[in-house]
Amino acid sequence: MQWAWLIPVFSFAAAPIIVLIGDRLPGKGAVLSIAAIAAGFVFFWIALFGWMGASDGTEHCYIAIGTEALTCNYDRVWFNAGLPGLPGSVQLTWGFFIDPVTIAMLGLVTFVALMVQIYSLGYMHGDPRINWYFAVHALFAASMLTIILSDSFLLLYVAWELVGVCSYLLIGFWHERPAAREAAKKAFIVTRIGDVGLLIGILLLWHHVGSFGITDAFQAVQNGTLSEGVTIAASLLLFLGAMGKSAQIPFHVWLPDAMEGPTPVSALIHAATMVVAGVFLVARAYPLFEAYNAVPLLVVAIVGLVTALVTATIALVATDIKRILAYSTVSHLGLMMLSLGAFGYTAAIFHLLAHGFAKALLFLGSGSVIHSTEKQEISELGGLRRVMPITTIVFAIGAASLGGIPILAGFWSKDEILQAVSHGRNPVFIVFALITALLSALYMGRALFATFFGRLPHELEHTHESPPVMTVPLMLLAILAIGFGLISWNWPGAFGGFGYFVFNHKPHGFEFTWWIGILSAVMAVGAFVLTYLIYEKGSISLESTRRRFAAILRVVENKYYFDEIYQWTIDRVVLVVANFVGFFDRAIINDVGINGPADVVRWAGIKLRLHVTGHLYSYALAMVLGTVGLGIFWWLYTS
Amino acid sequence: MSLTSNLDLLTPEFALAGLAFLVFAADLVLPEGRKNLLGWFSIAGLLALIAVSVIMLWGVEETLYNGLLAVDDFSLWFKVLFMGIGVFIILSSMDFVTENLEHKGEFYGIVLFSILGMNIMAQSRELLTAYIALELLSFSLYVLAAYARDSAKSNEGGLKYIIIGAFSSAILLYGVSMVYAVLGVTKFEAIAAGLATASEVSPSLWVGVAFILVGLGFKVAAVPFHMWAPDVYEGAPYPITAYLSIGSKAAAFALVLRLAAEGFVPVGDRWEQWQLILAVLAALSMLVGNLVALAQRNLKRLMAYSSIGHSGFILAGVAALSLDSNLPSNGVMLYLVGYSVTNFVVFGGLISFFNMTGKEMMSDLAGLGGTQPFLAASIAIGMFSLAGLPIFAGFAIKFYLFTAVADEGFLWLAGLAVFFSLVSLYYYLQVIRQMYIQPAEGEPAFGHGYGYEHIDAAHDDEEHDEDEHQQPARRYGAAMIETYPALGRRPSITILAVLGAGLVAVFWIGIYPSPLLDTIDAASRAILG
Amino acid sequence: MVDLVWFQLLSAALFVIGLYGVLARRSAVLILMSIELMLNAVNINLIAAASHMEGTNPFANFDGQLIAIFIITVAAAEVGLALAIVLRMYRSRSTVNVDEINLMKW
Amino acid sequence: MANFDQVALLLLILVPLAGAGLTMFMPGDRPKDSWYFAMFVGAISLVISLVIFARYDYEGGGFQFTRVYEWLPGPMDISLSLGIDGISAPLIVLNGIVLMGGVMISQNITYRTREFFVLLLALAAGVYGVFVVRDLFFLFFFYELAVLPMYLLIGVWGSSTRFSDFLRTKEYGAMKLILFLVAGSILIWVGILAVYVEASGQGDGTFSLQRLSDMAASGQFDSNFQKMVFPLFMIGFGSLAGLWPFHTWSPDGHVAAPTAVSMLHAGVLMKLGAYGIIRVGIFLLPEGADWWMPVLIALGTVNVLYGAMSAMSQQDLKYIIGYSSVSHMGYVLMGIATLDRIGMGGAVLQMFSHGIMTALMFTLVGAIYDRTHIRDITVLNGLFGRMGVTCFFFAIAGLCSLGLPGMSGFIAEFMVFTGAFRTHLWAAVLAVIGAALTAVYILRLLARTFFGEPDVRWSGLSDAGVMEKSVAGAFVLVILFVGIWPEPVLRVINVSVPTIPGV
Amino acid sequence: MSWALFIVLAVFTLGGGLAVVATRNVVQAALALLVSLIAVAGIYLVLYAEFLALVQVLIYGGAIVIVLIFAIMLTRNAEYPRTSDNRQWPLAALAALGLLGVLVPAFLINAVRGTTPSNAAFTDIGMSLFTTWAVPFEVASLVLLVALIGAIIIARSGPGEN
Repeated sequence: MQWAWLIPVFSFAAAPIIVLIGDRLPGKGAVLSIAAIAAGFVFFWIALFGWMGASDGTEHCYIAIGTEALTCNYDRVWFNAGLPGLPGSVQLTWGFFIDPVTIAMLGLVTFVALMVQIYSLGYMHGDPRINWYFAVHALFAASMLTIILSDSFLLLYVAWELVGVCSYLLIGFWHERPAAREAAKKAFIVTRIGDVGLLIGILLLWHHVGSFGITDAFQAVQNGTLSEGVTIAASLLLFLGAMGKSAQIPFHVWLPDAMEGPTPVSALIHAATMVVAGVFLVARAYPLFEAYNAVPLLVVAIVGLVTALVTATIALVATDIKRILAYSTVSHLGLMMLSLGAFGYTAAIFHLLAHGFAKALLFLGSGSVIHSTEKQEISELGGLRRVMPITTIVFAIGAASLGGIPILAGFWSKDEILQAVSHGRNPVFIVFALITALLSALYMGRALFATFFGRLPHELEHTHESPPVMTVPLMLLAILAIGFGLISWNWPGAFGGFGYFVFNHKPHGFEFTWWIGILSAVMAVGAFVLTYLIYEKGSISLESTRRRFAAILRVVENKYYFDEIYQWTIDRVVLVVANFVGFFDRAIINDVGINGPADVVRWAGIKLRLHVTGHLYSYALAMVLGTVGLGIFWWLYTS
Repeated sequence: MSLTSNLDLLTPEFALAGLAFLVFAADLVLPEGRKNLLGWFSIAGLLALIAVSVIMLWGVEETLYNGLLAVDDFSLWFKVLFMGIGVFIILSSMDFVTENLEHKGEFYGIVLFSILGMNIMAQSRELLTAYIALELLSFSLYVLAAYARDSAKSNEGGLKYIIIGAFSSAILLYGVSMVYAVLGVTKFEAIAAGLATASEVSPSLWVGVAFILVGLGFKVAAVPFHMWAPDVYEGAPYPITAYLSIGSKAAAFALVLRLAAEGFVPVGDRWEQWQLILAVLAALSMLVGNLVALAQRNLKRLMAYSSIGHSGFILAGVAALSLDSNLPSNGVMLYLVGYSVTNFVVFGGLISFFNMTGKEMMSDLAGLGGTQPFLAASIAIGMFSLAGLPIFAGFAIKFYLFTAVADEGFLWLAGLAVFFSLVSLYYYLQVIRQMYIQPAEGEPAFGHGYGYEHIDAAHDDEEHDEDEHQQPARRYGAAMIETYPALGRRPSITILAVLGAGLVAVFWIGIYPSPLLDTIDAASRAILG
Repeated sequence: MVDLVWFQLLSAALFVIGLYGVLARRSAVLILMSIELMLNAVNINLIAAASHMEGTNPFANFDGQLIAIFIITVAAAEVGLALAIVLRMYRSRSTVNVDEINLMKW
Repeated sequence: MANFDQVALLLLILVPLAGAGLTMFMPGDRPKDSWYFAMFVGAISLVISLVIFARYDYEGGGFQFTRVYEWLPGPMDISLSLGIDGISAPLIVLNGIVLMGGVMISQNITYRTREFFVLLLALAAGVYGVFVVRDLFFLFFFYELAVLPMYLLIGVWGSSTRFSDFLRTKEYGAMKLILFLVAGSILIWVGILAVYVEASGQGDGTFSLQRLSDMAASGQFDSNFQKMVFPLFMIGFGSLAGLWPFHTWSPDGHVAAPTAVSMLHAGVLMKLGAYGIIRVGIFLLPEGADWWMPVLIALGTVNVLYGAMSAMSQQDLKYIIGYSSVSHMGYVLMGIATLDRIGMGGAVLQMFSHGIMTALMFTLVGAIYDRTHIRDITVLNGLFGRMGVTCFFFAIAGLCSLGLPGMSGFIAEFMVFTGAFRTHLWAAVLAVIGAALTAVYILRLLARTFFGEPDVRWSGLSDAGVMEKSVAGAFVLVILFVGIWPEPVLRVINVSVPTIPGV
Repeated sequence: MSWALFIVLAVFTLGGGLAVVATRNVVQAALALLVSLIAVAGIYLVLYAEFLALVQVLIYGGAIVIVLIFAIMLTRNAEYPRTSDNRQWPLAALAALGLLGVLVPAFLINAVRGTTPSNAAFTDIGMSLFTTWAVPFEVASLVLLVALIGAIIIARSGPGEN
């Protein structure tokens, strides 16, 4: 288990090698990247079994304060800030720890990354910069794994930023397209705003804790070193970072645009892994959030709920298949946040995983569609089930899973969340959460049926199924999307269910509240039937509904004008201020403040030179005046 | 002891006078066109005299003629300096004299007389002796300033110089008469004793001292007695401009130093009161000299104002003189040497340029960096040095002097001096800019034209690049050579000698002035004890 | 007896008159004359001081007289040289008026 | 090696100085020879600086390689006293690296090549001098020596640019730069004089930094005196460090300067200012420093934000980088102003890091400008297709600039933030926000210049040359090395930071 | 007696001086100068400085004024013999009065108390001139020499002049 640090290191090592000599490697470096992540996947199992075999007494392992989970911690010195031994100096470490959340996330990331990279072999085939693509992928995987493993906020931040950059580079992978270029920039800057909060929060914790260690912070909360104000402020600041990364309102605007990147990238980074880093962060820092009456968690819950609801409505009207999925991602991230905010720790992690597999599947499925048809507007698609059966099936599985069709993974995880919300928060929350769940099923159904059912457009008749290198990962993911939910059950034997693995404070078994389960199942099935009728049968027309809600529809179709507000802020506030500063610098500071005195001196010189008139007598006069003056002063100054 | 028992100590002076007479005499027999020999002869004589003086007078400390003259390290030091200046001046004027002046022979003789005057100024310890020596120098300079008889500017400069000079002598003498009337003495030491003990004394004594300072202030071109300087500098033949700004100033400061150190500084409290007045004069000189220089376009005039500014700096050192410390007087002397050698470098270059083109405006220098790299580099180094930038003499001397000034409690004055050094940098840089950056007549500037207006031309960059990289650009300032063929030739050997020696000195003083300072310290001890 | 101070006042008056002449007159020749007046004022001052000088024996300190002799000598030389320049000036510019001699200024 | 230690620092100054002198005698008609020779000199000085750095005993700390050469004994007490501590050691390496890089990429200087390298080497000698001397006089001497060649370097080899509504000639840039820096140095000069006078008033007039700082440490300097004099050093050195509002020379100078000069200028010269504040200001006037630090940190914060905002509004590549330098030097100033062990270490590391990073940026901008003759980011577009390597390196520089972990910039800025967090919370918060603003303009620059549709105008463009690539590559390696494993540099810095009074 | 003589001489001295600076006729000015200088010689006599009086008459009266008159003749031009003051004469008057305002109180306050004037022997003066004052004496001769050579060089007609 002490070798778990190798999980990211494989990929870290692969990245520069691919950049430097990728051209000469097999598959232009793709093979190396896949091998690295595959090795990571293997080591994930080693770590898993290592952890399972460890106990409180094992070296480096202990029951962590705050999470009450068995945690194994390893670290090495990175660098010293300040002279070691002197007060006020800080020793920074490379360190990782392994606890249940880490292991769960490791599994998700290594597996999905592996799938996506294999899939990319097919999807990106023939791209001239494929080595670059895989290098960044490797770097991303490595950084993401580092976030998960990190035992200190600092290292977490380091990796956090690195995944941001990888996201930037991959969104802008086709940088010749202005849209991609702008989307990449937007993604980076918007998340960066959140990162300001994150960094300040980390520094704030450090300032009061004296260390960047995550468990150290928990300990400080436990023993009261961290005051209530600091804890709440730090939690909220950390949550700010999480909001940026996990695209919570109002920072959600970058994620739909990020779909300009290659679809596998969307699947990996913008659906399954990176965007859940925010959720992960909140989960990781949960002891901070729930300390002192859990005030920050209420904020988390509200933000999560609002995000989930708002973006679900947008997803319902979006027309681009990837954007539907993107908004759905945001919505589900919101649900996870809501769950965390409602003390549904386990549920959130569970949904994170289930959603990760399902959403990766959906994206890769849509990628398969896009790869084959080179279209992504659902209005231009339809009836693809006839030409792309495998894709249709796996996409349907993913959609059904995410839509909450019973026994699929999504059903269980969503149910867990709803249950947590109904327990943990005010009834208002559960009402809106249920609405979100309904909407979720609706847009999933819409995406599924509008794309794969209905009439096959003429020009798509010659479309072919994607190659196996793409469909095999799809199928593997589909298996998880179907069956993953079962791990939440209370199985007999050693594994008592997910609630005994990932938990907050104390393990708990599988719970099922019948009314919620039945209600959500009915809603999900109903939604799918409804969309089936609309898009496959065409027996229900939406035209009258559209007309009736035209005004609301316009607002929703314009994504609640978030982009416009941002644009306005940038154009009218940021750029104006920047231009003003630029102008101020040139006109006031430079031309007035700097050139001004210089000009005054020169002007003084030009004027002053007139005193040398060229007339002898004025020279003599000056001398006389000088003489008189000197005589008087000499006299006066002599006592 | 007879008054003249140690008359041999004046051998250098007698020999110098003899040398001058020899030059005058030889002038009569030498044919026109060989007059340069007189210059070489004078140089040889001066060099020999430097050697003789150093060998004979090193460490000697005696007075002659009842204390009218002093033969000490101070006077020796200045003598060597003055004769060195003489060597340089003659070297840098030989071409000029040959080409531009009549009466070539007498020129050197008069220069030698002026050096004699300076030497005696440095030695004199009595007002009248100092005055007469000063007049010997002044008369020589009047003549030399008006030497270019056919030049209206030279005439005008000479006339202004002699009239204002005579006027200032009258004021100075009136001061002498007042001091004499009150104290009954004219020797510096006796004046000091008189001033120190005077109480309930006629204030005409103080006014008299002020009048004496007016006369000396005129000589060093301190504001407000400076206005003659630009005109005379501009009118005078080029080497004489150099001589005025170097020799005349150094001699005047030698006298001021000795007068102040022996006559005023020992007075104690009163000197401390007077220091402030001198400091104000110094500040005024820096201000006016450096500000007005900003607006100058004529190189000689520029150098005139610059020399006024430098007078201010040196005067600051004089104002800081004190019995406690040799630093201010060391600083003044070091500054004088550094300033002299630097100015020789600058003027050597400018004179050579004038010999080649007959131009003396700043704008005429455009392209010199390309046509005459060595001249341009010398002028540039000189300018940087004058501005007080390091590696060159200017930095070390300014640093030393200003430190001394600050150390004596005139931090504000030192700060002002430092500030005006900055102002001066601007106009010195203007000259450098003309030589290196400004396009010469009829050619585009290097580096222009890659601006935004050339965006459309970006597609033919390749050709551009070809042009630039393959064919070496036409030599900078090449058009100037066509106008002035002399610019294409090497500067003459005399100028090269001046520049070479000057540059060595500039770097030496700038990097390691310590040995020089040892001699200066000895000189300071001679006057300050 | 006439006190020393009267001679000094006389010399001051003469000095100031000469000084005014230098400042106010146009002709270079007249300016030179004014300078002569100033030098004479100096001499009056010197000689008066010398002859009134305190001392053990009368006129012990006649340095003033000697200084005056030198001043007279130098004054003569000065006038000679100055007039030479004035003549040269006159030849080239046909004027000796100082307010017309301002080729160089600023 | 013991013998080497004796003369190492002297060599460090003399090698480039002698190189400058000898270059003067290179044949004027064979510019390549001068270039080769300058590279040779640069390489030697780089090697010497690296050896010195490697041989610096980071456990012993303090001043090492010390040597004193009498210069002017007596009341002035000036001596060429050499020695480096952990603060100057990384900076001499920085200078060595940047100088070498600057010389290497100057192969395209075909106009008066010889003179160019003479001045460049003289500048480098001045910079080395400042970092290794321990005497106020010589510090100032070398400080001015480093400033002096800038005028000609920019004036002769620079370029003028016409912007839409104003014109920036190289003469203007050069003149402003030198007047500004000398204006700063007059404040320093006055400050130095004041310190000397104060010491002399204690009966111990000296320019020796060692003795002066000993006096300061033993509290011999009056506290009011310190408060009065410190701003002279702060503003004087600060203007070279780009302290707001004395920064405007910097962007204008960069715009006008040729590539190598911009590199040295932003890379090393600006660090002289910050170094001076530490070495002279804080060491000699600890109480004054303490008293003025709130002001300095406020100005440093303004630097960070203002520089970033200004950079956002610029269209010229060099202006953007110039203002980014202003912004980044703000972190250095903030770090110094924290007087905190970590913050100060961060400031020193930021000097090093920013030096490399900005030199890298200018190298690449130079490469772009040489090929396109355009620096306007609204006109440049989609260069990636043609200049992939340049773009890649530029992206790394940009990411370093915006504080991406794994790059040297992050470590340094992070340390500054930590330091500031402990002492001036508000400043730390603003600084972090400034780092986010950096992202805005850097990404804007990258997006505009390199990404986007490839333009037909660039069809004939070649990528950066071998020299440029290798220089940039080396810089990138340094950035990454320090970013990933800063300990070798930091342990040297760490050992000396606590010796700074007040830390 | 000496008072009367002093007053008369002073009147002539100052009157001559005023005439020099006030008259509009150059020749008259020269003559007025002569008057003034002779009167100064008289003052010297009052002060028992006979030698100086002699020198004054010889050099000033006999040499300088003559030279000046020569110069006046040589430089006659259209406005001769009339000349006037330049434009700044009011300022000049103010400045001159100002100086007088400094000098007069300077002399009057704590005025120097002199002994009775007495005679100095010619021989003493001569002795002193050639012993103590030998150097200034020599230098003065060189000054004269330089002035002489200079005057010749400057004033002598060049090849192209008549």
